Amino acid sequence: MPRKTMIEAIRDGLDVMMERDKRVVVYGEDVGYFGGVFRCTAGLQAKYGKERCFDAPINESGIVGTAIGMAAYGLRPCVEIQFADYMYPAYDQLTQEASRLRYRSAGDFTCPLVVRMPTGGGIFGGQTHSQSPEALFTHVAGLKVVVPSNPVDAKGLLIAAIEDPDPVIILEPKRLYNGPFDGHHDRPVTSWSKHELGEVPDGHYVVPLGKALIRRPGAAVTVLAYGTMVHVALAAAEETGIDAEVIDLRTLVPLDLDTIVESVKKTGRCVVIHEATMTSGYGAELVTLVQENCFYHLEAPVARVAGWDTPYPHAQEWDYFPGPARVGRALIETMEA
Amino acid sequence: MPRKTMIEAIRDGLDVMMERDKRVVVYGEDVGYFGGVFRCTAGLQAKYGKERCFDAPINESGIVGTAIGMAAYGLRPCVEIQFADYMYPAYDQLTQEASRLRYRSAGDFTCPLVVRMPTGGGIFGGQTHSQSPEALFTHVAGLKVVVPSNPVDAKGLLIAAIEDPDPVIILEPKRLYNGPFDGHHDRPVTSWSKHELGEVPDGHYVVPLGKALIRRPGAAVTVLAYGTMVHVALAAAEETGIDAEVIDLRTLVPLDLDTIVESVKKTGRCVVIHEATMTSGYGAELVTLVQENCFYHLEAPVARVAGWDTPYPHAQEWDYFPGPARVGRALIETMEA
Amino acid sequence: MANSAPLKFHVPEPEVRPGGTPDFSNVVIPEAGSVERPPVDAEPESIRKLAFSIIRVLNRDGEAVGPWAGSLTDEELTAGLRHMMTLRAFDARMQMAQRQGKTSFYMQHLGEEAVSTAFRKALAKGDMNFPTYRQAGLLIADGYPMVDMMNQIFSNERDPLRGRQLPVMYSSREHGFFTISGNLATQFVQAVGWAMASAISKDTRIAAAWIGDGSTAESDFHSALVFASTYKAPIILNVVNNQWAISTFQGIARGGSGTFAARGIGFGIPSLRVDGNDFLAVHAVAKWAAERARSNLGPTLIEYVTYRAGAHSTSDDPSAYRPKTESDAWPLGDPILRLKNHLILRGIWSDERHKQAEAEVMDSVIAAQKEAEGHGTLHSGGKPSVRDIFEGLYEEMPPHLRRQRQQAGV
Amino acid sequence: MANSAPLKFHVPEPEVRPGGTPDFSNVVIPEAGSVERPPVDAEPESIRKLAFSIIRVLNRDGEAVGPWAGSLTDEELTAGLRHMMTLRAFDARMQMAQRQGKTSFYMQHLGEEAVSTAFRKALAKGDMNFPTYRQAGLLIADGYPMVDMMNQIFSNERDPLRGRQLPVMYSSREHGFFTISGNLATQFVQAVGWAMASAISKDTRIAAAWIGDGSTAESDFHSALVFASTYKAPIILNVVNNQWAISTFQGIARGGSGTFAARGIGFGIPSLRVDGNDFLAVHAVAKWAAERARSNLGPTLIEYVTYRAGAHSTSDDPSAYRPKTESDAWPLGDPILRLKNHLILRGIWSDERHKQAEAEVMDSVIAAQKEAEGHGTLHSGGKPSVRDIFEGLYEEMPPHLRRQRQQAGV
Ligand SMILES: Cc1ncc(C[n+]2csc(CCOP(=O)(O)OP(=O)(O)O)c2C)c(N)n1
Ligand SMILES: Cc1ncc(C[n+]2csc(CCOP(=O)(O)OP(=O)(O)O)c2C)c(N)n1
Ligand SMILES: [Mg+2]
Ligand SMILES: [Mg+2]
Repeated sequence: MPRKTMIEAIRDGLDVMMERDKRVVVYGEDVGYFGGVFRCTAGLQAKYGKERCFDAPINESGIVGTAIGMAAYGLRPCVEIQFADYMYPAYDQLTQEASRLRYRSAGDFTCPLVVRMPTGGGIFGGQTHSQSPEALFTHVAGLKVVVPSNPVDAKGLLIAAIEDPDPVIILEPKRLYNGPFDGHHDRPVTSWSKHELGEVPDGHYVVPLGKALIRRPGAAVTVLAYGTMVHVALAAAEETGIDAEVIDLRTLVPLDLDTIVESVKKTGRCVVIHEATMTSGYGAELVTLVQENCFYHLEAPVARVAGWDTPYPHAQEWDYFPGPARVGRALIETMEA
Repeated sequence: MPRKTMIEAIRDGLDVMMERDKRVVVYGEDVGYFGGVFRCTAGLQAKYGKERCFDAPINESGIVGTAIGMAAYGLRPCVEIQFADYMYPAYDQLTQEASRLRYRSAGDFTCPLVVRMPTGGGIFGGQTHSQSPEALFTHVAGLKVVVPSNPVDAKGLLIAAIEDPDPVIILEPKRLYNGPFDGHHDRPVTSWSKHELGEVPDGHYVVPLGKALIRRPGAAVTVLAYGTMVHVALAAAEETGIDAEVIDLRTLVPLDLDTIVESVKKTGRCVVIHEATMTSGYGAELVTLVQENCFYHLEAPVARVAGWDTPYPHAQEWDYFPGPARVGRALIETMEA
Repeated sequence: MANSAPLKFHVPEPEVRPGGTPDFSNVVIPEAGSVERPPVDAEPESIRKLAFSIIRVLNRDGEAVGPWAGSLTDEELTAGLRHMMTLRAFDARMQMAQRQGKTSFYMQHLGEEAVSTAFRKALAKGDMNFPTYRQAGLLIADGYPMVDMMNQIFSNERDPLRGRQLPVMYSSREHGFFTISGNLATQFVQAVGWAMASAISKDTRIAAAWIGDGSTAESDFHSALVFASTYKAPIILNVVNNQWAISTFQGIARGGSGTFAARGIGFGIPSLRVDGNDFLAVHAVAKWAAERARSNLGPTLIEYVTYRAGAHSTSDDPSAYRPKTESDAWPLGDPILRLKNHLILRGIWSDERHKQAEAEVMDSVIAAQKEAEGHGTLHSGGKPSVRDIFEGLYEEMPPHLRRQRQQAGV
Repeated sequence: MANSAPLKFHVPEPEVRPGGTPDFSNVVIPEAGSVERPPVDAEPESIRKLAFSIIRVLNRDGEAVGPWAGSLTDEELTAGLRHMMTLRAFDARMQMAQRQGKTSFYMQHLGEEAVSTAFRKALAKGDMNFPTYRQAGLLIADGYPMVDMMNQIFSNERDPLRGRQLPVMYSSREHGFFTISGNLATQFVQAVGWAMASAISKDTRIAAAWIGDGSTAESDFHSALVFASTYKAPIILNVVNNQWAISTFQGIARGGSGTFAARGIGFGIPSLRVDGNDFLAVHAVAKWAAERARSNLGPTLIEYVTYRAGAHSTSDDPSAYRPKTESDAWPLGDPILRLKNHLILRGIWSDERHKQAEAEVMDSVIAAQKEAEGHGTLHSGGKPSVRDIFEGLYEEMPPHLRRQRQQAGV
């Protein structure tokens, strides 16, 4: 099977869907002729024409707003926000419009829309190229929220999202675009071509929304993670020698609660990690659900490891990023608690 | 002492501060000549002139964006967003700009800005006049978030917010504007003139940010609430006969964690309630903090009562609102768990 | 610079406030028939002055004059009159129903009836409007059942929107009426997206976006103009300038530009102002714009100059911010009266027929109301179900909503 | 309507793409000196054509001609030349430093040096700029120490912003330079608020807002125009049209309007276009606008017509989307060369002095760099502290941040 980077896998997913379904249109800032600042749409305009893949003005509200109109018309727009940090001008359209179109019109109009946005830090992008705003979407009724952690999932989840009849936000961890990243920024860069999850099947396949995957079975403690943090969690398990069960959530809404509960009931301990700021992050929801559903099985408080409650600093990036050392410490503390 | 509605108390707070501090300016949609759709700024333009209190175009991003510029200049803008449901166009300015001005400029520029917005349901306002978006602010580093539950706090917190050197969001539960509301929508309306918390001192006083208040001491279970839900919690305690300790958080960020932890360590049980949608609501953060800090004192899972994970429906308002029956059920379940 | 004079802060003010005498002498109103009708493919630069004038067809005597006259037949005109009368009667009854507690909220069209009813007739079946809350005339002129509108207003068991939406926030794909949002201006740019989609699909259907004068200040108004201009979207961008937002007059949104149509000029979009109380002028200009859109000539911006004679909504009392009699002083008159007079002059209408039509219209509104009330009103009778809170948010209900529905006991 | 022709979707395209021959024949360039200079209190309506022309002072022979000439003394002009040369040398060194890994990122000004350096000289002490990332000339022309700029770029122990900000996102209240945001356009409306505050305070200081051609598409551009127009804010609204956003040419943002200055017309804001590569023209127009602002005449919009000769940033490679030689074909020439030739013609400069100045400038940049590198670069030497992550977010550190700082072990 061919090995692909996450960028290539996403491009392939778009290609497959544009080929199969004339209603799929792709646009965003620098997305058309140039193929996107991360190259996720390279070649699509040449292949499908300017009507199916084109450049948009720098106006995120306009990009999402027009996409909502297109979705209501009957197309299947899949738009790109250049960085998740720039989705805020579109936040009104995403959370107040896309999310409620079906509901408020009682199904008279629907909004099969996909919004992709590179997310997370680790590239010295500073305060405005590093954010992880997933919790700002998970709180909003009517949206689905997806965070892939590898090429094969990225393609399969993207296809599932495009085929989904409702609006889906895909947060793509940009630090994973070219290779798995476990937080060891001072070690040589690894690439997806050396990783089994870089094996991306050709053609159409789906990774269903709402299904988590156990990346590493274990008996001692459950780790809930998504995106880049899945790789950090695996590294921390390895390095601490703790037999952690690492669950890659893949979809945050709808959440695969069954897989989580089953695991925590088994291990009796749980650590939740994400890169976003701690307070009111999605981790709080996960901790809450775990303690609601597994209270009598818990042998230690559910621990959280997350970004500090500050903006993402430029120079102190690696002191901000919740890397394997911080996660490892939480694992040890949770085991010792 | 004079009794005031919450509207009168807020107006009084603005008046006191405009009188004391020339830098305080007040504006927003319909805020100037007319005095605000909820009348919170009535009379201020006549008293202080159009330069200190004026009408703004219908552009929330512009209102907050210009206010940031004014704050950076050295004024103390206190702006109104007509309904919290309409803050989304300003979300970028609030969360990406106001919140980070001091930090990113290392104190070269600061943003002493107050944004007031009526929040919550209970007035048959439907999806777009009922929202409680506090969790969308608590997740953002650099903001402070305040939710008053009565006139005396509303004035004192407002004055504290205006005097604060950093940006503060005040979510004013509109259902409390004219009287305490315990969720019994089918009973006669009560007014602040019959309530001791309607006793609002004249002149300048401060209710400090970051300090919770125990509204009802109790030994059986701790209830964490804010805004309208404080009154609902008190009613539920009364009606179930459960000796609940009801804590009015007043400020969500910074949070008075000490008061919470002390109470839960005493009661061993905790119920968290809010009107906002459940998933990723601020309740999740509260539950998480309680289980992090009081794990070994907990005798039952921390329960959450919240709005359903749907838009706020118009006709089914009272089936959506987490009223005393639902809160009471959670209290009983938590006691029996 | 230390010696320069101090700066001054400027806040625009309306000519008069409560207590003053209404004064519209600043509103320059060109003679009916005096404004040119350029070809639909005229260069935008060559017709900039249309953004600063007012296209009018009906003159003071009730005659239809000038190059914009003649777009409607006798039958269409009498139908148009009836639609306006229906809308006014509908408003009156619903306004009263709100006061009686049968619904929580209502918004009327008093004085603005011509805009949406005449506009609808310039569109074709399949075209899509993205309305605000003040274009119910689009539905009435397209034959959408009044009883369904009322069912929505009463949030009753037959409410097509199942109680979820604020009253008057209708939706009807079939009648080319996009689901109304409570958030101002958001739909204006969505309309452009719909139009882009139609062009991408090599369809022939066009879109129409709607916004109020006050709401043009919102950012999405700009987004719409940017996207419409760049992609030459087949769309009509409608600004209904009824002089007031809620308590703020149009000067707060408009600033120094003179008109709202002027906003389009900066985008190279042909921009016209029209007498919004002149049924014939509204229709003629809308038709011109629709032809442009359908001929791949791109967007047109139209400012309808009209006056909100009633309160902003049932939550509003305009006497607090404008003279009570300002509406009577409005120089463009009443749209129903003006069309009625024209039809009489044309010899196809009379005072008697008008009275009779008024009675018929009121009867049909009352009959519809009776039927709707049979299905319930907000606080009594048939209701949408509690299940409707949880259903229809997603096509398929996710597990967490199923759990919550269960908790709610339904 | 079923018989109407299918709609077509239009996407604007630049004249040429990589592989093609650069072509600017569509750029209409008026003769230097040919555009009128209206009085500062001219009615906006009377000067609309200034939004569609280009004000120029330096002609092909290097002479300063026409009504906009003469706003600068000999000393100011030679100082201006030196500022532009400094900015170019600074850019060259920092660009190289980035390639050497001493910083993560850099953005240069190549070809646009005149805009910010000339503009700064039209303002007074105390006025406030709200710049984007491409106006470092404001700092250089105001004498902000280069070494502090470099300390910021290197995120070293002397970084005035303590490592928190992306390189080039300077801040200096003292030098009238507002903290730069990574989010486009947000600062444009903040600038209007600052100007409103100055007017409210009866101050004499004015504000200047900055935005790129691509970013005018953002909503906050509109918000700024609305508020500036309504409150007649004392502000200069600057649009730097350097022909490109990242890979998208200005036609994607501009649509059918012809120019970006045209956007101001719809708001009744006097709007001018100026040759952005003409130091004298930039200064003269900026001075005109500053006088308007300071005299309570309200906002002015200025479009600077220039060309981004370099890459968008160090993360960008323009050869992927435009011909490599396009920059050479740019008809408005190089701003440094043009001012140099004018000064020579004026008899106050020579090729020798220029060479010497080049050497001096480069020396001073290198000296500054040496000093800055002594305080560290991104990955080596002195660094801001980890405590700086937690400090300075709020004036007083709240308990949860104190706990986190403790967890971080600092
Ligand atoms: C984003 C947003 N901000 C504020 C409001 C509150 N609001 C509702 S209607 C209205 C006035 C709108 O005026 P205009 O656009 O002139 O429309 P009109 O009511 O006159 O038809 C306001 C401020 C809202 N619904 N949405
Ligand atoms: C809100 C937002 N959207 C997108 C970006 C990414 N971005 C950074 S610069 C840029 C292009 C800006 O072009 P222009 O305004 O013409 O300025 P120039 O770089 O040419 O000076 C883009 C799209 C951003 N920083 N912020
Ligand atoms: Mg209006
Ligand atoms: Mg540019």
